[in-house]
Amino acid sequence: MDVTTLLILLLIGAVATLVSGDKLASKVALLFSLVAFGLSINLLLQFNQGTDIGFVSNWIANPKVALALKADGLSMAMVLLTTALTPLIILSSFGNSFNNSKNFYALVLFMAFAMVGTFLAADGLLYYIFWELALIPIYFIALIWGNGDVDERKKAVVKFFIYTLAGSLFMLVGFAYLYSKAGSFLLEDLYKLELSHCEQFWIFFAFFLAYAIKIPIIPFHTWQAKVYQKAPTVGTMLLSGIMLKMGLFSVIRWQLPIAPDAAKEYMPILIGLSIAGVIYGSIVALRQKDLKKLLAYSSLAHVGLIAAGCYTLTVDGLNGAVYQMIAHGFVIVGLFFAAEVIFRRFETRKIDELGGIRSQASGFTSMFMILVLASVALPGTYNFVGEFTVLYSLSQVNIWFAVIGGTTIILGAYYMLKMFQNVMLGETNTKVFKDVNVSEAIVFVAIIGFLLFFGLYPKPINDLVNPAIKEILAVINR
Amino acid sequence: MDTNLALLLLLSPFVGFLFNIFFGKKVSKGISGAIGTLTVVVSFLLSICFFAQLNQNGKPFEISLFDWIQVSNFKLDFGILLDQLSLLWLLFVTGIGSLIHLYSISYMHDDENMHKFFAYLNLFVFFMITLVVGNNLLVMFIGWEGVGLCSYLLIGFWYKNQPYNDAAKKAFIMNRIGDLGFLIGMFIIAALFSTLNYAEIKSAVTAGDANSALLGLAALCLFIGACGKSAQLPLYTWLPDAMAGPTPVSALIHAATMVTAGIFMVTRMNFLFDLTPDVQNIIAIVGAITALVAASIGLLQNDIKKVLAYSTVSQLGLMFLALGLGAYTVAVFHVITHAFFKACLFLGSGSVIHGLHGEQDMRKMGGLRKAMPITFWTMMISTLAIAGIFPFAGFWSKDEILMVAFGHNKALWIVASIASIMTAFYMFRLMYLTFFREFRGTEEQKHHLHESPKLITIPLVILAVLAVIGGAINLPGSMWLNHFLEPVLAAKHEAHHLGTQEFILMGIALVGAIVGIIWANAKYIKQGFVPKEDAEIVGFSKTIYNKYYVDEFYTFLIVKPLNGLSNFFRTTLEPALGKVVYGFGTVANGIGSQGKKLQNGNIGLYLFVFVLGICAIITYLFIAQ
Amino acid sequence: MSPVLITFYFLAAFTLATAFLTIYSKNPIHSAIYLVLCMVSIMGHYLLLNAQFVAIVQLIVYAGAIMVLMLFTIMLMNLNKEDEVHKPRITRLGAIVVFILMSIVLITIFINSKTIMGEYDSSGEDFQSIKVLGKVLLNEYMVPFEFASILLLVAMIGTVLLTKKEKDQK
Amino acid sequence: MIENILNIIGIENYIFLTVLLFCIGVFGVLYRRNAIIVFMSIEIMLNAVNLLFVAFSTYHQDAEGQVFVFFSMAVAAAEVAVGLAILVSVFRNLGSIDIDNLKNLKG
Amino acid sequence: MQVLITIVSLGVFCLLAEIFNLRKLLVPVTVIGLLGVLGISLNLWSIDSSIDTNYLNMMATTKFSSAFSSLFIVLTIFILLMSDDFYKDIPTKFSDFIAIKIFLLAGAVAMVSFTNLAMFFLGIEVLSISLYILAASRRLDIKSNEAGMKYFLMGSFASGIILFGICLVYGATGYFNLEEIYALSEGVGMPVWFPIGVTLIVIGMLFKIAAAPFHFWAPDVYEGSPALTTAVMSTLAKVVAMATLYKLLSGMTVALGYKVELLIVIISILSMTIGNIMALRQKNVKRMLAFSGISHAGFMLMSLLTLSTAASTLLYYTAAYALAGIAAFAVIIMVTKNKENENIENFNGIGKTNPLMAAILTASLLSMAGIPIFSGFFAKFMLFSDTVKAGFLIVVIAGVINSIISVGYYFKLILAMYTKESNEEKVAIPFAYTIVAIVAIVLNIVIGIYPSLLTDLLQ
Repeated sequence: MDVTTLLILLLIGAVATLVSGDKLASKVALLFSLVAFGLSINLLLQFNQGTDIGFVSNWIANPKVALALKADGLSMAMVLLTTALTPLIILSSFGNSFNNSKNFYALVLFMAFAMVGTFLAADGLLYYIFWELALIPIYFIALIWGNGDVDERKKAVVKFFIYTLAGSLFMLVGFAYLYSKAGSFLLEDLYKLELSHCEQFWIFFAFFLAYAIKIPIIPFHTWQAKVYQKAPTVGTMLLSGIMLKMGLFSVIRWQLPIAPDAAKEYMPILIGLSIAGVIYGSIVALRQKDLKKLLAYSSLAHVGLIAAGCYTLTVDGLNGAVYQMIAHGFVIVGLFFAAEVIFRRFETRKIDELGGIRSQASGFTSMFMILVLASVALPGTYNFVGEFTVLYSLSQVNIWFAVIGGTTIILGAYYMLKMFQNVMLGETNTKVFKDVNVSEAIVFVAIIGFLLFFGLYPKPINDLVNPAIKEILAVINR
Repeated sequence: MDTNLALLLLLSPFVGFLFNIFFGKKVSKGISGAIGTLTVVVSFLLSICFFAQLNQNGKPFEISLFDWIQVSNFKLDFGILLDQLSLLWLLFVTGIGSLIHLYSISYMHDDENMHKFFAYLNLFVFFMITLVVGNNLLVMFIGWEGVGLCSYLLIGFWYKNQPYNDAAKKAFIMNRIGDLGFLIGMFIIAALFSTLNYAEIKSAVTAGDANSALLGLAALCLFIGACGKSAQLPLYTWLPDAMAGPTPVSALIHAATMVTAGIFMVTRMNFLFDLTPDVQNIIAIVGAITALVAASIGLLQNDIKKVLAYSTVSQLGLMFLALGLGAYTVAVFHVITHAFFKACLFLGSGSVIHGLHGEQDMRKMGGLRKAMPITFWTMMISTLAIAGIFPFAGFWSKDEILMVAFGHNKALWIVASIASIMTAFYMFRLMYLTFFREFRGTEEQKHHLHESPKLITIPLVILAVLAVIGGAINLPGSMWLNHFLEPVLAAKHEAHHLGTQEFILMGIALVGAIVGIIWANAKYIKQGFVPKEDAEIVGFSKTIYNKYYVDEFYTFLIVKPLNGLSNFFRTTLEPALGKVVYGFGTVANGIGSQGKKLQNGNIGLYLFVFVLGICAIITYLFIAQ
Repeated sequence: MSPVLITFYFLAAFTLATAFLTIYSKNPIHSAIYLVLCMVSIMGHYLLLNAQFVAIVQLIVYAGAIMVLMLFTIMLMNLNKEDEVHKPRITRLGAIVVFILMSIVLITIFINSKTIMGEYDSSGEDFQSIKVLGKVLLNEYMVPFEFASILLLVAMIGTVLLTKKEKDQK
Repeated sequence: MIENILNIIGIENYIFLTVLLFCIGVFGVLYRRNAIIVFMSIEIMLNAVNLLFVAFSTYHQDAEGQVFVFFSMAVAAAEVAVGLAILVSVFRNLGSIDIDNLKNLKG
Repeated sequence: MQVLITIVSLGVFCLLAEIFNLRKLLVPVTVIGLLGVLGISLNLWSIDSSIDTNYLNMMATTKFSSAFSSLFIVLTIFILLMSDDFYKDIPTKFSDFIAIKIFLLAGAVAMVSFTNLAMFFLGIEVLSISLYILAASRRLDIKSNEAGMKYFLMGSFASGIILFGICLVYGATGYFNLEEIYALSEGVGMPVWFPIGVTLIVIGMLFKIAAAPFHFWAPDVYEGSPALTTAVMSTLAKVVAMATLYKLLSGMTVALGYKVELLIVIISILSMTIGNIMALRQKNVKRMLAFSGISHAGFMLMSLLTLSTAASTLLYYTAAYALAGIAAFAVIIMVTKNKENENIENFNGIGKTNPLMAAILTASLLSMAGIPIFSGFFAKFMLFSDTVKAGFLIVVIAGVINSIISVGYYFKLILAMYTKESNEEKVAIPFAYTIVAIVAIVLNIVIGIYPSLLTDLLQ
């Protein structure tokens, strides 16, 4: 068994969901996503036993493109993140009803398929194809099932699509150039390339544009908040939980090893930009009036830190970035879900209009609280492990990076707690807030359980990721 | 076996937390409280066991539970270290913790969320134990942040009141500023020594192969962390606000235990600070100034808990003064005695507030001596202790600090002495306003005046007793504490020999305290002065009463600009950035609109361009060279 | 100046003049007539080059068929009036400029290029008699010849299609 | 045995003539707005090219050039037929054959 | 050659069928016939091209010509399938339309198989004249008239230019035969006539593929012509012209000079940019696709920069583009059948009323925009990749920027389908359109998933 089974399963899942009809769609999708999760666990076990679960086959002769899927610690970690979050995300949507839900869930599964493909692909063009494929479902999910005014949503979503596409097309040019040099798109061949200084510069920034927009790093983030706000929460979760990580993952997998000299040369600027994103995102989040927008900006701040970790080019930086990706993936999904839970009951996301929920729903409050705390990286949560490692790596580069980047723990606490206070605390709200039901609780508990468990015992993830990162670093320092 | 016991010691309060959070609502309040208390008592008893064991064999107990965080140059395990310092801390944390839990059963009995209160309290004890017993800085950091979290939860316990929530938030964020310092300090240490384990750092530091400038920076950063947690200048403003929480919380967290974490940490890392005299100086100066400033603010506060809060800040300042002067044992000594009498004072004030159904303004109290005798007497003892009256516990510990200060720097001594005099003054002011003369509250309150129930008075009595005899642990002469802590302190401190100078200093301190008391007596008993209403306070008093406007200053300097910046970013910069992106589209669309005019349907024009194109191409290819 | 050359220049001047007048005349009928003259003068060129068959075909096809068709159309539409509004001045100016430009450009190139003066091939073989042309056309150029019939067929169908009224419509 | 006539006239002269004629045709297309005259201009262009074909045919002493002229004429005839058909239907609908009036489609 | 003969005889059959009143049989028979032709064309694959010299070097069946001919045949089959319903209201002219389309195909096949410029010229004229007729074929529709008139005037002007070019090439070489010309093209002492001639032919072809600055006719003509004709023009005609241009350039010159390459770069960038930017503000879908076609012409021109190796890329690109175009037009014709115009508003809400059609149109637009897994992506990618390899990074960057712009207007249509509310009842879709749309888009996706199907053909 190799990783293709996972991809095929997800694709079959998407098709099965499509044909299952509107009533069954959500359940079928959940079933398939759970099976996919089980399968990926199984794959992980195999991988840990040392079995090669990668896959290589020729696809196109000219240009030479191979169906190459590589499973190393890094990609397995990201695949597991995807397959673990997908059932949660699907389950989280059980409280909503969608028109044409068969299309909706099929798109969700299809997106999971594309994202898993992106994480696994070891051939540049295949990777690019998956990368773009992931964009289409989210476009339709956000466009058709989104909320708010249609025209505004349209504007935001189209901007998002064009903007991210614009970035990735430059990456495509980069790949085309690399292909002309290497004669192949295979990762290993690209790693072997000896590019001149100037070439590295252009390749690096072609890739950077794609990733900076996707991640997003300021000032390329302008699409983010609006789309998060307008997309249905499932879409927001997919975007923030997994899709952003595609960009960060790609930085580690593709950008840095292919153009290491450029990465080294521009490291201070890149880290500076990323950290500026941390501060900027945090400050903008302070005064947000919309819950989802606030979370979007918090996400901007967090991924800025992750990106900074990636660009440190140290073991800790890359490791920490991966940890933080996973941690952030879970926590942001949880937070957006909390926002959705509130919306289901109060039909608003305006922070001003909320408040006084705690006295009515203590269970929800506790879970929300834990998620808030995890997002501000309280020790004991997995986010702390990630943030600690990343900040540590920054301190190795320059202690001031760590100091400035570290302000996230202050500002983050500030805006998150402020939000929590305004949303949850205060006099009992006049509207009735029912505490979470079973399916909602499962989602929260799963996320919280994950974050707390690995917060105290991060070793398994560490052992999984570390060898792969070391390999990549060896390529970077070749 | 020891491992299991140590784990039990650590996890027992956590079990209490889990029980209370999940089942607390289903069982009766009594059971909830009892379980909460018992779990802490278990920890206390285990601490005693370990303490006895340690006393017997003198060997610290250290185990590693599991691998935790691993980074490039080192690996950290989740380890427990039970040595002299941590056991000492454990003893009074769990001991006082037990008493306060006991106290809370009665105090919080009327609150609908009592089980949560106990849950949080247990969680706090758990984190405090973690903080204390960790064998490396990162485990300490878990506890460090954990107690901050519990502090947040407990300050905002009455969450329906938004100002209380503000206070909670403020406490958390202020602490986080310190935490960042702590983190950076850790990073530097980790980078320098590739470890965060105390023992390993210690051996590396003493080997002396580190860059002293970086080491100094690390120490400074750690001290910033301590400032946040222990409410030193400039990060002290959260502590008075933290009085929004229920009184047992103030007693436990904001007087006896959590706020001393900074002192614990500095003591823990004493070998590091010993190598960085510049940082030590900074610590001493910050401590002294904090002591003075906080004491001066305490002079005019009218909220009974605020007075105690500023008193706490002031006393913590004194402790840092001692730390900065390298007198770690002295600081620890004061921490312990302070824990006794300050906890007692807080619980006493809680008893008063309980008796007055929530009234905290001293202007509306008075004459409670009769109605609440036990409360009065226990508080009186503690007040005498804090004022530094012989032979109460506070006298010994504070006196040592003053002596150390005198030995190093006279200016610091003077500052500390003034702070002590002020302390004596405002504490007696508190006592006079609360317990003497006639009652100034409403008739209805007067009618209901009564002594608090047993569960409240028993802890008071125990703590009062400790406040009397607590000084015994480090009496000049025996110096038990000094000897006990010797293994964990890098440099040996010369024991004080009681000479003439020392006696004179003791005398001066005592006289100073008595002067403060007499001053208070004169003003509030003889003259019968009652503080004026808020509006009537003028002049410098007003400045002091308003805490030197430090909060306002911070708001003006940091919060406002931050919010302004946020608003600017949100309303101006974000749309502008967005427009830049849209700008490309707008430009393209604009060109498109203009282009439509060229495509005007006129076939003559089309042909014209066609021919021009031909001419251009041919010219370019065949004529232009 | 050989007589041949004089004839050529005369014919060339005549061709250009009539071509120009075709365009310049306001009355379409006059234009058509000038065009016929132009065609005829081109036929003269063909004859000068001894391309007799082409010359005949030129006369038959152009002057005979095409021009008649055009005249017929002009008459049909009753366009034999000088009622055409001139294009805007700027357009006419543009047209003139382009005309001059294009002529200059093309002629410059041809002047600049190496001219092939002197002896031309003169194999003396017969290459342009009807006999030879017929052989070439129906042997080598058989396929295009047939294909040209498709072209004409298409044109025929098209013309019918464009002008025929739909039966089913009112 | 006839001498190559181009020895007397020179192929350049034919080229210049053709270019001028062709340019006059182009000029006509641009200058006039009467569709029929535009057709005629196009015919002038084609005729110019035909002339050059024959000249080149002589130049190369090769029959193919002249054969091509036949095709070119066939094409011209077909084009004129179709063009006039279109013209007629335009005239029927629009009542004029002024090409400047064809401005429904633009933008 | 067999291909051409068969096609022509099919055309003649159409004309005869009308006489015998076999109108109903027309489409089935021609489609089956064309499928047979397709079979022949593919069968010729195995035969070595050198054998097919019977026809006096007028035409040669090479892999290139067979591949492109097959593509044209497939496109024509799609067009014919749609004709049945499209010309329902004018049955008397039905056979004429079918015949013209088949002759058009004959012209197209001649254009890619020629070895003699005479065949090329006749082929392009057959194609053009057929298109003039088709464009003007709505006799009573003033827009159709105008489109036909404009197309005719400019088209015959362009024909004149091409003819002049051919003449100069002949003058320089003395041959019409491509092989001879190719052999001579490198020779010393080639008069300047030759490059000018080639340039003029190329300019004429640039007009046919609607590359800037010779593109002005395209939007007007596309808009005014009947939708099916627009489909022919934007898919078949453009593809034919592009293939022919490629064949001409690669057949007449050994290597392009630097200046020429630079010129191609400029024209390519200009076409892409003008096409895309102008398309942004269009309301009429046909007009929008016309501009989109202009930009695609710019893309296809890139293949001329790698003249010696680009044949398979060009085949792939044209196939991808044409299949997407056919699918898109099938939907557009269906949607705007009973409407006055083809404005975007007519597409409002199809996503709900007719999800299948909306999905197909979306897919074809995404393909044109170059989103993977649709073949449009690979097409663009191969083009970019080849061009980068040849060292023309600047065109590629311009191409990328233009791809981004293009998404803007493709999405305008998609947005209209999915986010606007429809104000109409669901209409029944004729089966032919559905089948054409589905098959075209499926083919598009299939070659997107297995690009080797096409790219290996011309290796």
